[in-house]
Amino acid sequence: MIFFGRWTQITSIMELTKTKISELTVRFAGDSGDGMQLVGKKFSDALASTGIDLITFPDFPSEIRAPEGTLYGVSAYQLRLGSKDISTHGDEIDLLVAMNASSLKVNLPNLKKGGIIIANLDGFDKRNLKLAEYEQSPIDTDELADFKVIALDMVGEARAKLKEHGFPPKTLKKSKNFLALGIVYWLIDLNMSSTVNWLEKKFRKNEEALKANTSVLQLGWEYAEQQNIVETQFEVGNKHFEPGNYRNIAGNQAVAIGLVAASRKAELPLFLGSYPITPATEILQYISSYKKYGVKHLQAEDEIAGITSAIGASYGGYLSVTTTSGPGLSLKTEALGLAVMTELPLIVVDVMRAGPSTGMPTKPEQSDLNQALFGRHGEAPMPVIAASSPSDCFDMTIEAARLALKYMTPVLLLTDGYIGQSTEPWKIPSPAELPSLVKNLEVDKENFQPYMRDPETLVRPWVFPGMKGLEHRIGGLEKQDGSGKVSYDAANHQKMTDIRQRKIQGIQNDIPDATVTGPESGELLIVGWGSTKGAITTAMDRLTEEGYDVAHLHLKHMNPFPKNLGNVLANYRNILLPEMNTGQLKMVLQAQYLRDIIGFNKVQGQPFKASEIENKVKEILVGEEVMS
Amino acid sequence: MIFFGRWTQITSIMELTKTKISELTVRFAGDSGDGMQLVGKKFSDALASTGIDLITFPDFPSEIRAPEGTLYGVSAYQLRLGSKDISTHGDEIDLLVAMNASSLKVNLPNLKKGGIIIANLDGFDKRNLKLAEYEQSPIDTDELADFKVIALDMVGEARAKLKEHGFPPKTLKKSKNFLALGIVYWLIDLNMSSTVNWLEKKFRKNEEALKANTSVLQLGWEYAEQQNIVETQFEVGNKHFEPGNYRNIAGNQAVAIGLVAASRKAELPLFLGSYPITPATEILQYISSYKKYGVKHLQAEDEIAGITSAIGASYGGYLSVTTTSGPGLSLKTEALGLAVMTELPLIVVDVMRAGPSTGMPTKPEQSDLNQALFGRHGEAPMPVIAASSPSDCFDMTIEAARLALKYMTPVLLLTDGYIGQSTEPWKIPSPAELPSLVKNLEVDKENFQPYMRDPETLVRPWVFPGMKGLEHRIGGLEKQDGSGKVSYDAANHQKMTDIRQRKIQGIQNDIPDATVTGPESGELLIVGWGSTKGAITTAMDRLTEEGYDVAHLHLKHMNPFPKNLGNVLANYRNILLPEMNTGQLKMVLQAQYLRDIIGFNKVQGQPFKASEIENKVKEILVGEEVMS
Amino acid sequence: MSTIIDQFTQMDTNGGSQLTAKDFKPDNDVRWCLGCGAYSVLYPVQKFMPDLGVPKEKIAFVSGIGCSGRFPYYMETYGFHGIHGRPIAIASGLKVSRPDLSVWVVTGDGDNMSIGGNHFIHGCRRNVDLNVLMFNNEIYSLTKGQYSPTSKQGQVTKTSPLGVLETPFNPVHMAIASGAPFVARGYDKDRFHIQYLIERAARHKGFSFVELLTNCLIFNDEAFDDFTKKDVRDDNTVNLEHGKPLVFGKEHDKGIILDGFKLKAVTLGDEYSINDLLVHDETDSTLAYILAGMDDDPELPHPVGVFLALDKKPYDERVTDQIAYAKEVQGEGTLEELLLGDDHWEVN
Amino acid sequence: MSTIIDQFTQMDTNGGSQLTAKDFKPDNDVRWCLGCGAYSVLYPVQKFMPDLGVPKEKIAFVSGIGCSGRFPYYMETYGFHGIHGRPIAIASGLKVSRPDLSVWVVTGDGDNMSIGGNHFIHGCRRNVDLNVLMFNNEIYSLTKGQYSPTSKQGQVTKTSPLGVLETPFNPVHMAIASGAPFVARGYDKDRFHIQYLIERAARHKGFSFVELLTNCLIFNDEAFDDFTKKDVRDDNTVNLEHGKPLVFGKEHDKGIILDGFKLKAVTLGDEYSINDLLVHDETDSTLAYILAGMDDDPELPHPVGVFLALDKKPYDERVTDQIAYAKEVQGEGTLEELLLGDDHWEVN
Ligand SMILES: Cc1ncc(C[n+]2csc(CCOP(=O)(O)OP(=O)(O)O)c2C)c(N)n1
Ligand SMILES: Cc1ncc(C[n+]2csc(CCOP(=O)(O)OP(=O)(O)O)c2C)c(N)n1
Ligand code: SF4
Ligand code: SF4
Ligand SMILES: [Mg+2]
Ligand SMILES: [Mg+2]
Repeated sequence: MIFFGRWTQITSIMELTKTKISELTVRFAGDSGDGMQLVGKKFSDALASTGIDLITFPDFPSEIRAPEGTLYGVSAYQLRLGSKDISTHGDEIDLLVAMNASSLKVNLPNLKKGGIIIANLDGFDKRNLKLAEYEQSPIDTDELADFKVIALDMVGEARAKLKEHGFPPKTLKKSKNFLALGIVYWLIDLNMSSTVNWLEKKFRKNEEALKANTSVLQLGWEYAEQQNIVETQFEVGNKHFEPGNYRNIAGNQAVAIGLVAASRKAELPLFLGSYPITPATEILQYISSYKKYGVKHLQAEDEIAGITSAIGASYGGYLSVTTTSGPGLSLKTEALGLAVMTELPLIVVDVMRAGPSTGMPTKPEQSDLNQALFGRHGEAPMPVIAASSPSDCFDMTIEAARLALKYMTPVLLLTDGYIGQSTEPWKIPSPAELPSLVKNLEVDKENFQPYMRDPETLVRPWVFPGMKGLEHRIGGLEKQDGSGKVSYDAANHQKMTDIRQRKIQGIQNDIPDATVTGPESGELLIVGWGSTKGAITTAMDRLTEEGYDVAHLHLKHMNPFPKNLGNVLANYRNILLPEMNTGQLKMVLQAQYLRDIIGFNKVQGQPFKASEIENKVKEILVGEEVMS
Repeated sequence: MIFFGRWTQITSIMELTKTKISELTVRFAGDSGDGMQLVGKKFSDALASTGIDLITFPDFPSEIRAPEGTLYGVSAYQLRLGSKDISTHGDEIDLLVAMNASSLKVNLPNLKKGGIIIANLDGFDKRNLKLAEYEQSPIDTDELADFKVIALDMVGEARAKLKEHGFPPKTLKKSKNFLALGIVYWLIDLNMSSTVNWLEKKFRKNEEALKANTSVLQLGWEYAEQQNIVETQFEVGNKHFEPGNYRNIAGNQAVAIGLVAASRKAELPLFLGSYPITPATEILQYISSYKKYGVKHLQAEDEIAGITSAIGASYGGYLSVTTTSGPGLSLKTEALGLAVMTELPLIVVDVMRAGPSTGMPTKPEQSDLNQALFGRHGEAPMPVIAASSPSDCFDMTIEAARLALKYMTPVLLLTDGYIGQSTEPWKIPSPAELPSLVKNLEVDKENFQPYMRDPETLVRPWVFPGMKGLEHRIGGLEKQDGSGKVSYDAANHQKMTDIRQRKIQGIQNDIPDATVTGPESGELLIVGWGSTKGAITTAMDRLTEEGYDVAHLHLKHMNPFPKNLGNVLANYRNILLPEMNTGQLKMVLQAQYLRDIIGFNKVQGQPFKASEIENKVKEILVGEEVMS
Repeated sequence: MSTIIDQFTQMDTNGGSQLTAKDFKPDNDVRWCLGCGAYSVLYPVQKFMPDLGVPKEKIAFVSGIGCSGRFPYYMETYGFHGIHGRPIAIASGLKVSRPDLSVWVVTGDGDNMSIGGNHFIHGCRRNVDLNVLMFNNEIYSLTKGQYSPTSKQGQVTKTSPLGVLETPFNPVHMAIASGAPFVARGYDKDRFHIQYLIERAARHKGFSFVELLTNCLIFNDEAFDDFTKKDVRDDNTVNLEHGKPLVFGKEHDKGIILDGFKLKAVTLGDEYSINDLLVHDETDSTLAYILAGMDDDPELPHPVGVFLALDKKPYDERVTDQIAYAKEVQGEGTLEELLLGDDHWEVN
Repeated sequence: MSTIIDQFTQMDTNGGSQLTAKDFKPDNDVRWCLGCGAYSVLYPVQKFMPDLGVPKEKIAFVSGIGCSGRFPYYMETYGFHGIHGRPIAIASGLKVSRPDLSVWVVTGDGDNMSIGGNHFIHGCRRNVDLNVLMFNNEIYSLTKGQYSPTSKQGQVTKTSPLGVLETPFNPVHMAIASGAPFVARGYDKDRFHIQYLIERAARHKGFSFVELLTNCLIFNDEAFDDFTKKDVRDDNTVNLEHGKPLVFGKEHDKGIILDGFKLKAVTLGDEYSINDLLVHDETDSTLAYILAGMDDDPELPHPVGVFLALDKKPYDERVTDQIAYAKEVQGEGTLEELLLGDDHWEVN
């Protein structure tokens, strides 16, 4: 019944042995109330801190607390762990924890043949089976014949155990997730101390809860050990991490930290004007907890007040930010034009979700690129950049701040719900390593004009209230070159339009060239942007291993593009562009470089699987479709 | 001093003669309070009703009533008239009425060498000269040596005249514009009766005012005649107009009338939800005066309520509309996504003005095309069409309604401040000639599902409250194919995204092929869209006359494009695309057809001049720059 | 103008009187958390619907985004789940175009008072005949627990870890000041009263605003317990009833008197009798405003019931009237006439 | 944290006391129509500025779009001409980030009460220390004459050829109900009084809302003549003065009394003496609300002056305080600490 796809060594039966694995995909699934997010998070912290690489992917239902046991109420936490570089949360599941029938049903299609199921029998009673639309328990049929099933009544087991300690039974239901976690720990023979430490911290003031939880966790381990649930434990080697400090980080948190870091490096105070919206809300929440860092934030009445208050703070000399997701970005478009016209620094973070309209708020997509590039009335160019992984959100946030401050412009940073909520280990930079950020605060007071410009960068000075003798008026009307006075002059409007465009285009000179992983020319170049990086990288690894002639270019700057981009594209016969949209970047690249690009478009509210990209490449290169 | 550029015949000096002309550009310019818009309008009505073709272009200052005499306070009304097809309001002025020094100064650069100036001396007094920043009166210097100047003290002349009739002097200032008009009438020897009729209607209840105004008008004529101000009157031949009823119409009015016409032809009531904004407000104003036609409108609290109330009315079964300009369109983008998702018919009219941000509200531009095509979060495709002349606004409004109703989709109609406010004679269709409009009201009640679709067009039925037994829920969340229930299913989202896109793309099969004026293949194709049509047409006429190998294709459907567009483009070696933006259509065409296109971009808040296009074409074809 | 709408909607429609609450329940699950205060509005609404006397195809529920926004999915009528903050605007377009419908709005404290604040105040002022049910749980629930414009000053939420800095809106004050002709308030723990308020709102012609205090047990549990729980309710709320004195208390032994324009709670007995008490008048908007102010005074009970019910012609009717007037005075407009305009000429 | 802002703004700044009104006039033309009511606000503001005692580089005027929106161009201070409806939001960001500035908002009845309505009510509630001057001409002027949310019912405008169907907002009611701590009203024909109100608003800490009735002679001429013209003014307005009885009339022979919570106009003489009159109390928001209601009663004069002036800690100060508190309790946060977080580990 057990088939270990990629595992390197299987020892003899009967005796407990260890199987070295380089990668494993684990998914904890259950009801919203089953605490799957918590155990997933604790497990990944434990893994990471012992030097195992990983990517996590929390996957909630859209309901706050959907009725227990329903198919749509399943909440899951997936992670891929390994001893080598992990860049996606995994296509297929190796190990599934299923706390009830619905969670099994929903996740079974993604379970690898031969994978392990840890099932909580308690969640397969009549009611649960009915809600999951099972006629009969799949555990009793041969539906799961292809898998290794470890089924136990977690509540019953825990009850027995806790009774020994004399604990009241009400602590039971709540701790069954830790029993499951204990089993998983045993399966990969991982030290549980980090989780125990955490429990100790959390229940510092509640000894009973502490004991209950730790003993249930312990029980899971023991149960697995004593029942001999599998013949072989997994052994995950450590990845070689460079020396340094690490933490697990999600993209939304990385943005929040990045903002503070940028403000410190720029020696500017930070202001966030924002309105909650899934999946960007967490950034606002993190920032609102940063009071001790001196950060100011305004939870605005709506997205328009979010961005306009940020513009006000930028006018006041703050590093200013607004954060949102699709529908909110739509509402901010008018004000973005104001930021363009007044040439004030502003960071706009869009954590993209599946659209159109309300769409599927909890699901990721890359379909706001058009909006970011073109979604403003009039000619209103601004830099657009995108982050490609949870930790890259930190770097790109600093890049957004760098561009905004240096070029006196709003900058749009695109991330998405996938990297916003996924986590990965991040090598924490020391403050000193971070780049200093340039600001345009020096003015020639004698000849001061609000729209005087640096002849090279075309950037105007940042002059804010309080600066003596430099009083002036700015606003959304077209302004006279230099003086900044209102002007309806035809030639002036042309000039200012050109300047605004050239200023942004000129940023080409200040961003890194596009670089390619893989051969510098050849059959096929995969161009990616944003959160597809993980899947493309994993696919690339496999393809390269298999000897395919493929290269990968991952764009971080979508406006302007790196200067050498056209030349790089010219080096490949085919260009493949996987996007979680219907071809938005494809259109822009085609327009700019007049190259025919093969779009690979997935609009399902789900990240790409590495295998999908792998197969697509093979299809192009071999010219025949390969089954996934 | 007089040089008649294009005039065909000059008769002997000393005796009053007539010069036949085929085209003439007249500009009335003065203070906002000088009534230039009024005389311009009356003059053009008189011209048109006697069978002379024309295009008018009102050109106000942005101030409501700027201080008298200032340069920025000049208000003008320009028109080009002729005995042949007139398609622009004229590049250079042949005849300038200048009521004060500022109006002369501002307009002189556009006056043709040899042109005529009718100057009101009263407006060249010390104060006026100073405000116009003249050291000395230009009438007394040789600054105007290249022109024919007819200078008179209009107030003084009028005073003398009115005294004869015994009128009080306070009527004076207000009627000097009619004196100027009388002179112009004489110059082209045009019957003043239509203006006299209008005065009679207007002053039905005020005999004194009537007499004063008519006699001042008369005075202008007499003055011109008696003073022998020029040796030769102009004679404008009539254009051959097809038989029928005609009126002068501005684009904004044509949209308003078009909406009512569409609603009548669709047998649907009409609802407009709108918020005032220059230069779109007039549509709202016209509609609000159509109560007797049963039209409902809601002047909303903001643009968002404008569009969402229209969506509500569309859900209720009305032909629904919202009208706006750039900043308002930005505010409507979120709700546009809702209309896409709910697949409800909706017309959105954007009368484009110069951006970004508040920009130059009274000036036209074509820079909202990007926004129209791409300015929504998520994948939210919708048809985008554009009107090319004042009267075409009527046709394209009906086209917008046709597409919206037939395809259950929001449709964006782009016009701009130029064609919105310009007028031209329009052959009025009879109601019977207008196309009937298809609606999707028939449903199979037995198998009803809100998102069931016509297998060909992929259109869902329009089912509104009140229809018995068809109760259902719709909204902005992604919906299950067919049932329309909320769905987060991955495959379903892909399917629905594809359907929404294919539905819009399928409109290609239902719009006319792109047709070309001029040779069907060759050196150069000018592609235009929107209000550039007039200038391109005029340029084409001249170029063709001069023997250049040029063709013209004017796009009305920007999404989807006509099916044959790619093929047509392929027939020409060069493609020139003049746009009043930095190259928005160019980008889309390049992306779609991978053709390198020569952009010709004017972002000055001013329409193209025919001569600019003419010269650009020559530059490309001859390879050398031609002076304009 | 009799239109296609009449043709499609006036076929075999009959009254709704034979219907029962069950007819208004669609066959899909309700996806609110078990125990959510929202159920306490849903059930009374479903129960009341048959009494409304309107066939169900003539009823439309329009909502915004939030937990409350799911409401239309739970009603077997026409339903429109709009975008965040805009349900009143959408519903206004619907009702102005279709005065024949019974149009309901379901919104939340965030949806209606934060992002939708402008449509709310203009809705009150414009007075389109809508029935607006605002689920006030003093929190953004769907986005998992940020403070809303009705959250209390000092409240700790996910975006106010050290406490909210703003003072909350008083929704009843806002509605009255903005011109709403009908304003009421109920709370989830008294469904019977909610059903009464819903009926009143439905019967009132014009914009009816009902604030419903609904507990969110996940993100702001027990927000209203101090005055809505069974044991404290009678002492801590006062029910406003038109023409009746303001009595409250478990033993009906307390009341509200008016001292100038100030309210005071008194104990009935020697000093004060029932005749001294303030008598509620639903038609007085100043009084309604004063009464709503009790919320801010810890000495006074929280007012619930119908604050205001003014006779005021709804906007949608005015629109219809103005059209009729125009037709009468100017004559019914024909398309031909409109096309020709005043200044046309003929070419032969 | 002392920031770069301090470094750039605290250089050689001195008080503004030596300045005169002229110092606040920039060298460009004022482009309002001659005779526009807006001048009647501009001049008093320019006049008052030197007395404010704030150096002009520390003063910022933020406006929206409308005729009124041009105001900042006419002040030789910092100025920001924002987008339509958003000046309060922009100014809030400015003031929260820069409490050292004196921040003014200039807006119109359309800008503030139509498209900007949500920011207005939230501005009142949030109580950022702004001075908001709303030019109410009961019309959209810049767009040439459409009705606004303060236009009168029945008013004929370009978009209401048969009369406006809505009832107008009472801006003072809205401000009070939304929580504004300072609310006042003046009119263009009394510039002296306007200057007083501006001074009061400026001195008040927190959100100060001043409604200014400004005549638009082009699109809504004489809108306020029936109570602001010299000859009728005394009889048709009553000036609210804290602690003083409400006397009005050319001969100071009339007054306002309170009957329960109703206001009545009486003639002083045998029946009523000055001692019977209602005495204004700026610190009572219920009273302020009642007084603002006089507008709706044709028997009563229109109230002008300071309706409300409550002591309420502004939001911007609360933000500063909360940050100080967090630093005190949690310690000043370093970037290193933030980067490391709670759960980091080291690899050697
Ligand atoms: C334009 C936009 N902004 C933000 C959101 C995110 N959002 C959805 S519901 C909500 C708040 C809901 O609060 P409330 O109206 O009180 O409803 P509740 O969930 O408490 O019933 C927010 C901020 C959104 N969907 N759309
Ligand atoms: C987003 C947007 N919508 C509409 C407009 C057009 N607009 C400019 S000013 C204005 C109304 C101004 O009215 P009010 O605030 O009363 O100012 P007033 O001109 O009367 O001083 C409108 C509708 C705009 N500039 N921007
Ligand atoms: S989260 Fe709160 S408001 Fe939402 S359904 Fe659950 S209990 Fe109700
Ligand atoms: S139009 Fe009216 S509000 Fe505008 S400047 Fe002129 S008078 Fe003033
Ligand atoms: Mg809520
Ligand atoms: Mg106004």
